[in-house]
Amino acid sequence: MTALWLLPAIPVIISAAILLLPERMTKAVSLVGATVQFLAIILLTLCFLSERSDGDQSVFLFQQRIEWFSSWKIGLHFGVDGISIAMILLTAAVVTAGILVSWNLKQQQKEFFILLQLLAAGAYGFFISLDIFTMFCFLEIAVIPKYMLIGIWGSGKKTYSANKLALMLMSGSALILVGILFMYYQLPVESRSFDFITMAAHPLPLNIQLVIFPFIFIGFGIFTAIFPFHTWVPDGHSSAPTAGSMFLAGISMKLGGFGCLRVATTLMPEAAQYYSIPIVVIAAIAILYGAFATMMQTDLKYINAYSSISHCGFVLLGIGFLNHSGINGAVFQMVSHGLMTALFFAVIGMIYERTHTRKVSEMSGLMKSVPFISAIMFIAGLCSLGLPGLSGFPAEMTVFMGGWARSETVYRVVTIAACMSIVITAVYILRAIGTVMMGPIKNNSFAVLDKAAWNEKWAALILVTGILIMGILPYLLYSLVNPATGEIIKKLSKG
Amino acid sequence: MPDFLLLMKSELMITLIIFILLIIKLGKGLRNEQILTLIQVLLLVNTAIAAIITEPGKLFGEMFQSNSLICLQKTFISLALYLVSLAFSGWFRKTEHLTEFFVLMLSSVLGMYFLLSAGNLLMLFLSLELSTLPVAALANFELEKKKSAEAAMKMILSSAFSTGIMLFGISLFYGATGTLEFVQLAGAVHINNLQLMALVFLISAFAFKLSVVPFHLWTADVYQGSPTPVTAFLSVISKATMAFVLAALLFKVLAVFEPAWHWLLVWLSLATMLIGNLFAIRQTNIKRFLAFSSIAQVGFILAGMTGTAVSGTASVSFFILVYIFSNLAAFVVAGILSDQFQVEDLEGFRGLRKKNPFLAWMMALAVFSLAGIPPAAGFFGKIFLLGSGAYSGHVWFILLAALNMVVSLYYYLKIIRLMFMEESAADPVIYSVSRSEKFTLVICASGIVFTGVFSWIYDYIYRISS
Amino acid sequence: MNNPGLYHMLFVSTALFFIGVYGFFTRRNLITMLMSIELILNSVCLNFIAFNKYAWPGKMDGLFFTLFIIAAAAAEAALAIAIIINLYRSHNTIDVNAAEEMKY
Amino acid sequence: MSEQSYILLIPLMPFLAFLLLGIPGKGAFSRTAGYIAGFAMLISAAISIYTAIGYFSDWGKLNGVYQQLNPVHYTWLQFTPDLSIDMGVLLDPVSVMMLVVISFISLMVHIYSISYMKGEERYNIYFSFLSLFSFSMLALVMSANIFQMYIFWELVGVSSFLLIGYYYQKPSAVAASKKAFIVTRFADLGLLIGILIVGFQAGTFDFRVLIEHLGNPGHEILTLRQNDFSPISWGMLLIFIGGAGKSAMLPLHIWLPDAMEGPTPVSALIHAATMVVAGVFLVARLFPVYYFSAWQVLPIISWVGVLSALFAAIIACTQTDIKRVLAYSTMSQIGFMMFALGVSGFGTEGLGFTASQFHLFTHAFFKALLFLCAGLVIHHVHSNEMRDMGGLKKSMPITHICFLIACLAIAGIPPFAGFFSKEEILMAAYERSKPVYWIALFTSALTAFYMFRLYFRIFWNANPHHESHHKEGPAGQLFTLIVLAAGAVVLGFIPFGNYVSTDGKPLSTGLHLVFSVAPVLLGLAGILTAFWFYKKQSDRADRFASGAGSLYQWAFHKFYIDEVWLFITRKIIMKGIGTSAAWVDKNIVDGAVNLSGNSTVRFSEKIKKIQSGKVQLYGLVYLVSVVLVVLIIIYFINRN
Repeated sequence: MTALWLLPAIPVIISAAILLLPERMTKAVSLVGATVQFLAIILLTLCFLSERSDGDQSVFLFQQRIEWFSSWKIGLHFGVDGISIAMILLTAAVVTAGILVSWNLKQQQKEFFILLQLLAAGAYGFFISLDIFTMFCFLEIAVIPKYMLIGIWGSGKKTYSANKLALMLMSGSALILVGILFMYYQLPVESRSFDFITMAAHPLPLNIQLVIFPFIFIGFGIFTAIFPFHTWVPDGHSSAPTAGSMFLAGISMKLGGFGCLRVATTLMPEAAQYYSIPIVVIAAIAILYGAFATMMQTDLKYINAYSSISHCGFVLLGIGFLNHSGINGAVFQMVSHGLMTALFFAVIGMIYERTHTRKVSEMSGLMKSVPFISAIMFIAGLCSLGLPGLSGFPAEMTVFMGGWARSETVYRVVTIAACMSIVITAVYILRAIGTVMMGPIKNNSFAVLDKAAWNEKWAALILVTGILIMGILPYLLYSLVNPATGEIIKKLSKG
Repeated sequence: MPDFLLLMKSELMITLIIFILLIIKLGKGLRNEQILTLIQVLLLVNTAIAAIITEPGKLFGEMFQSNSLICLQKTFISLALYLVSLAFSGWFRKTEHLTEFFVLMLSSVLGMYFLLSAGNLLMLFLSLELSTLPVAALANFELEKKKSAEAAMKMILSSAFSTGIMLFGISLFYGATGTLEFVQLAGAVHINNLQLMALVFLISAFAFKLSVVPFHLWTADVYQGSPTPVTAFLSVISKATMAFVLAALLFKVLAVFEPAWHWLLVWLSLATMLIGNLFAIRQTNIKRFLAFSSIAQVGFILAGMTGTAVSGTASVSFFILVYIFSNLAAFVVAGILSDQFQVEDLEGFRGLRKKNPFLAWMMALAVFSLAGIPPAAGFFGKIFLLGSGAYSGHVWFILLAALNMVVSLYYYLKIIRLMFMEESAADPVIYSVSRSEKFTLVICASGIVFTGVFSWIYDYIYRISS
Repeated sequence: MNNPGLYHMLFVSTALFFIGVYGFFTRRNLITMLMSIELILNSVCLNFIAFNKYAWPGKMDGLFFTLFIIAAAAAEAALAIAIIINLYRSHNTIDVNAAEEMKY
Repeated sequence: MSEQSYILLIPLMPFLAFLLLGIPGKGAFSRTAGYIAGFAMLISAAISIYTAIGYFSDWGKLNGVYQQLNPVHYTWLQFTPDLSIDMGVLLDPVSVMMLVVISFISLMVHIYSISYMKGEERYNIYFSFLSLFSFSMLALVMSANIFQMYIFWELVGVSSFLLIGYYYQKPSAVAASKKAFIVTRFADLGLLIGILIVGFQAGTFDFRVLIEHLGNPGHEILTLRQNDFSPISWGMLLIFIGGAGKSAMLPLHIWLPDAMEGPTPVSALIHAATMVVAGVFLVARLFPVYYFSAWQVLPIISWVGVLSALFAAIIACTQTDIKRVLAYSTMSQIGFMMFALGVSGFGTEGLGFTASQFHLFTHAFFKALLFLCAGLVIHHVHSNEMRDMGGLKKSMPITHICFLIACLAIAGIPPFAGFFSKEEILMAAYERSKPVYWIALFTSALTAFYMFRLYFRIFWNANPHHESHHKEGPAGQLFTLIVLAAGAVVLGFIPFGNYVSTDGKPLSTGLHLVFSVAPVLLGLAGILTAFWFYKKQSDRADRFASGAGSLYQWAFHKFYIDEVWLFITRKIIMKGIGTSAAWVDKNIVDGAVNLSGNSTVRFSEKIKKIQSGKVQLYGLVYLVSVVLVVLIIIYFINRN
């Protein structure tokens, strides 16, 4: 089972197929492709679990290294641990849902779906790469499709948002680039390589770590909307097309968190310890600040975008705690937020298609005209405010646990501050949902809207299933992620 | 077969082509199309010849030298030349002095070949002149255009001036060491005030040709004024040559002065990126735009040269290859626009996606490669340049360079935005693309895509440059 | 101090160089500018000859170099003149300030 | 898994009903939904009664002490090696008693609703929500792990939200549901943090271990009782705040009166009998911990409880919406239970504990009864307002009788159920804290007064409308009334202390007739006053009210606490923090980003003059820079 390279390859093949086949087959091809991918990944997960249960204790399974730029010791080195498995599962779900949601897209289908596939390819490659250069390459591959998606198929001040997004993300990757180049040159000459394993084998001296860590952490942090570099999020999410927002919030914000975890924290544990307090403080600020800012938003997409800032704060918070349940919580939160926010954006898209507005104040009583969609939106909302039984709850609780497990006062204070956000979240979610779905129908044109179509139902179903599984049986994800976290913790405690 | 035939194969081939063209000119029987086809075939052959049999050797004492790296670089240039001859066929067909044009261009290329193989300061000077002067004539090729004349004037005067400065430097070196041969020179020079001065004088000429800030001022005007093929020639081929030669000079001949020119390069490269970007941001004329963007690119080339000899040479050569494809593609699209609608303005790109998707996507690919976005090869080129530069361990330097990549992205995205995200007010006219242009674009595109992904290309360059 | 030495030569050539540079910067007439460039080249020639005679009497490189410079200068001048004439056709003047249409 | 695992069926049945009725969406089972849910409830009620019998008589006892059994248990989510959320079942007298109460009342409410909600468009949705609530409430009381309890605590909250907002097109209902959810959520924040603190102090979330560690003096975690607030005390205080939120104690009670926007059966079930007593249950569940490790919190609990009781009673005297009156009376009664816990001792002095649980038990019945009767009345006159009512005792005799019984019960008139429980509470208060006792006594008098005010104004004096020909409500509803009324009559005679006590050992709760004279007399006095005021149309009440003056006004406006909260949320949090955060984000953070871009562009505009277009200047720049470079290089090279 060393065919990991297929993961990024399949989307490329799909897009090639889309390119060659006539336009009317585009959707079918991409949907079939995505489904195949999804199934393949589920299969992969099963293989992974069976390998583990057979007692294979190596950190990364199914490793495979293809020499790429031998003069730089760059290789296409793939391998998965529990965290990457979780991430690619999330990606597969979101991709499939996204394709389903954008089913009745009219203009420039070919390009749209090819870009979606490229984005997916970037994400898959990023999550499974064990070579930092390759990782970085995939990370950047995923950026420009977002720009195009927003700019071409977006709405509102799309070009401004697209530009902002591309430039801020690219600044992030510029920082990352500087970081990894200097990490490379810190290795002893004979073993200079971008390979993750090699780098992990030669830990950097502390003073070097202290210099490089901020570059890489902030760089990846920008991708996951670290405060104050989050302003690409609201504009980008809100002017993107539905599938675009789903990918953006569901997948690409996770790239950042994953990178912070895999590259920054794992390769520079001492520096992580050193910077832990600033990280958690910034994260807590992002959580509260994002939540408060959300309360004032009037556009559904803006509401969700700002709440994403708040929720991704939990990811950084968990990472900053640097202990077992903190990092578990971060991963949980990544998965949970990915599913939840993708679902939310999907629903917003469905509503927008029918009402042609996203202003909360202009909608009311939609529960009567579109019960299914409203129910789904309800689930998404409840998940986002961390209701038990849905995915948000275990994630946030695990993060809090991690925070409380650190006995220093700072961490306790930060944790309490983060806890406060659950109330604020409840406030804005209920305001949004209450206004949009409940109450009398003010605008008569919303009295009769056409019901959810099959593709929308399926898209919602996929994501809701994910949310429920994670919410009701969190120990599945736990058993998947925990060993990988253990490895990271080992490094941290060694450092 | 005497080895001078082998070592000088490219030069001889070019000379041969020049003579063929002259003869054709005498018997004026052929139409432009036929001549053009002939030239294209010949240039293709030339490229092939440049690629094969690449063993090292020297001629005329130390005057002329060749090795596999130099042959490779000549191959790049020949390839670029061939692509140019293909790309602008529309323009070539219209011009009435086709043969003269190519005679001039080829003689300039001849000069470049000798420049690459030069083993002696005298040789260096002569070939530099030979490569420069015809281009000035080319810049003036559209006689009826005022701008063309102005461009030519600016070019000839400033390049003559720079030649003067360089010669002064050479004379100082001669005075200090008494030799002109690279090999002996490399041994004889050592750091003192006089020779530092000579060094700067000498380098400044190449900085000028390479349009390094602050010696870049002629670039934009000349690019804008000259006919598009000439601009492409200048910005792709001549720039490539100069980069190669500068790298060779610094790493082989003037290695002694490394402590001096290392910092010089660092600062010059920063200045070049910054100024190039800042000026490119607000350009509206596509040629000026490309001029400044290529200046910014040169900044990255210099950054690559601050590394070790091997990685520096390798990354520079690789980047040049990528740069040839990307920049040429951009120029081809620009040429098609200016050719068919006389729009030299960025506005010409507005709504290009609707008018002609093929062109739009080709341009997008080129732009992404120039901006250094994977999987386009430009990404790898830039990263390797910075990687080579990072060797010397100035974090701030690489950081600023990387941030400059972001700034450059800003104006490259401007083109993308115009092409894809904005509707043209005028009713969409369909741009027609001739077969040879399509062919060129496809070659460039595949070059852009595959040069990076196929790692053996870089690895090969790396191997032969060590 | 009766017969001139290397330094006199270098002094003259340097002076010549800067005169040329000055001319290049101040003259408005393209032809004159061209001539000043010739001055620069000549100063370089003078340098070479001087170095050759005083510093490295054994070798002939300097002299050859000088010859080549003269030849190249001639070619350059010819080309420049041609361009200037063409400029005159289009602009009806050979004042350098007339030809600064392209800027910024 | 032990032989008691059939207990899982108790919450499972309503859950299945919820799925079955909920998933098909609006309109399915439009006729049968009520019967399906009711049947599920019937089963779980039967099982829980069976369990109770079994527990109290057979396997629950181990040499005379009721055990805390943990038949089902597995790990749901691991945090740290010793901290985890477990899913399990914990059986002890309190939870068994709660099981019976909840499942039984819920069954009654289901039966009542079958006819009451007939013809609703979202009939099946109503029942699915009801089942969801029953499921989460049952699971809550069975929880073996404090975090598990928190989970179902939240679920209860959301199902209450759903049910309050059942008439989702009524703006007031929507507002009420949101208010209820957010206020309780705010309290839950305290609960969560408290759980974190206590859990980490005790090193576990499991109730049994928790009580084992913090709930007996012998354990090493307990340092000797220090007089200052230990972390545990803080944690337990926060947990109590969580409970106070759900149980509508001061000042977190504001959601309860509004919650009456929901359908009346829902009010009966959730906001009278079961959910609102969750707070009492929580405190009772953790009582040993409070008593031994956080004894500083107990006075706070008792004072909050008794003040809420008094406060609510005063307001209840002035309200005119009958459901609101009932809501405030609920709050007042829960206050009784709370302070009973607060004043309770442990072991043989654990009278307060027993009393409060006893009162919880009885109160569930007669309060549900009151609400259900009110439901019938409201259907009858199509209004919640007292002024639209009156003289109904002829047109609906059975309702009248049941309502009277309930009123007598709640007023603490022997031999009705309320008498016994309230008696014990007062006794416990009397033994341990006199001021509390006096306030409580006064409050019970008030209770009698306002309940009978309600009674007389509904059923006596003249009917404002022409005599309506309505007959009694449908049989099903009357049946439930009668059953509950029977409960309200007889349940008081249960020797409760034998079953429920702090330490599982039987507790003798003798009845001191001497002691019970005062409360009963006061109760009768209250009734008579009400009779004098309200038996027939008169302005006595109004004259008295105007006499009371501003106190009456304050009470009528619920002491303006709603307004205070409104000010805090709207003005301070929303306008203050929220707006400023949004502003900062828009103008400062985002502004900085845009500024960086614009300034670059503007700078590039500034420097364009460099490219002057004059070839001579180009040359000049060239030469100058060459010279400069030379000088700089020479300088640096020679320096080192």
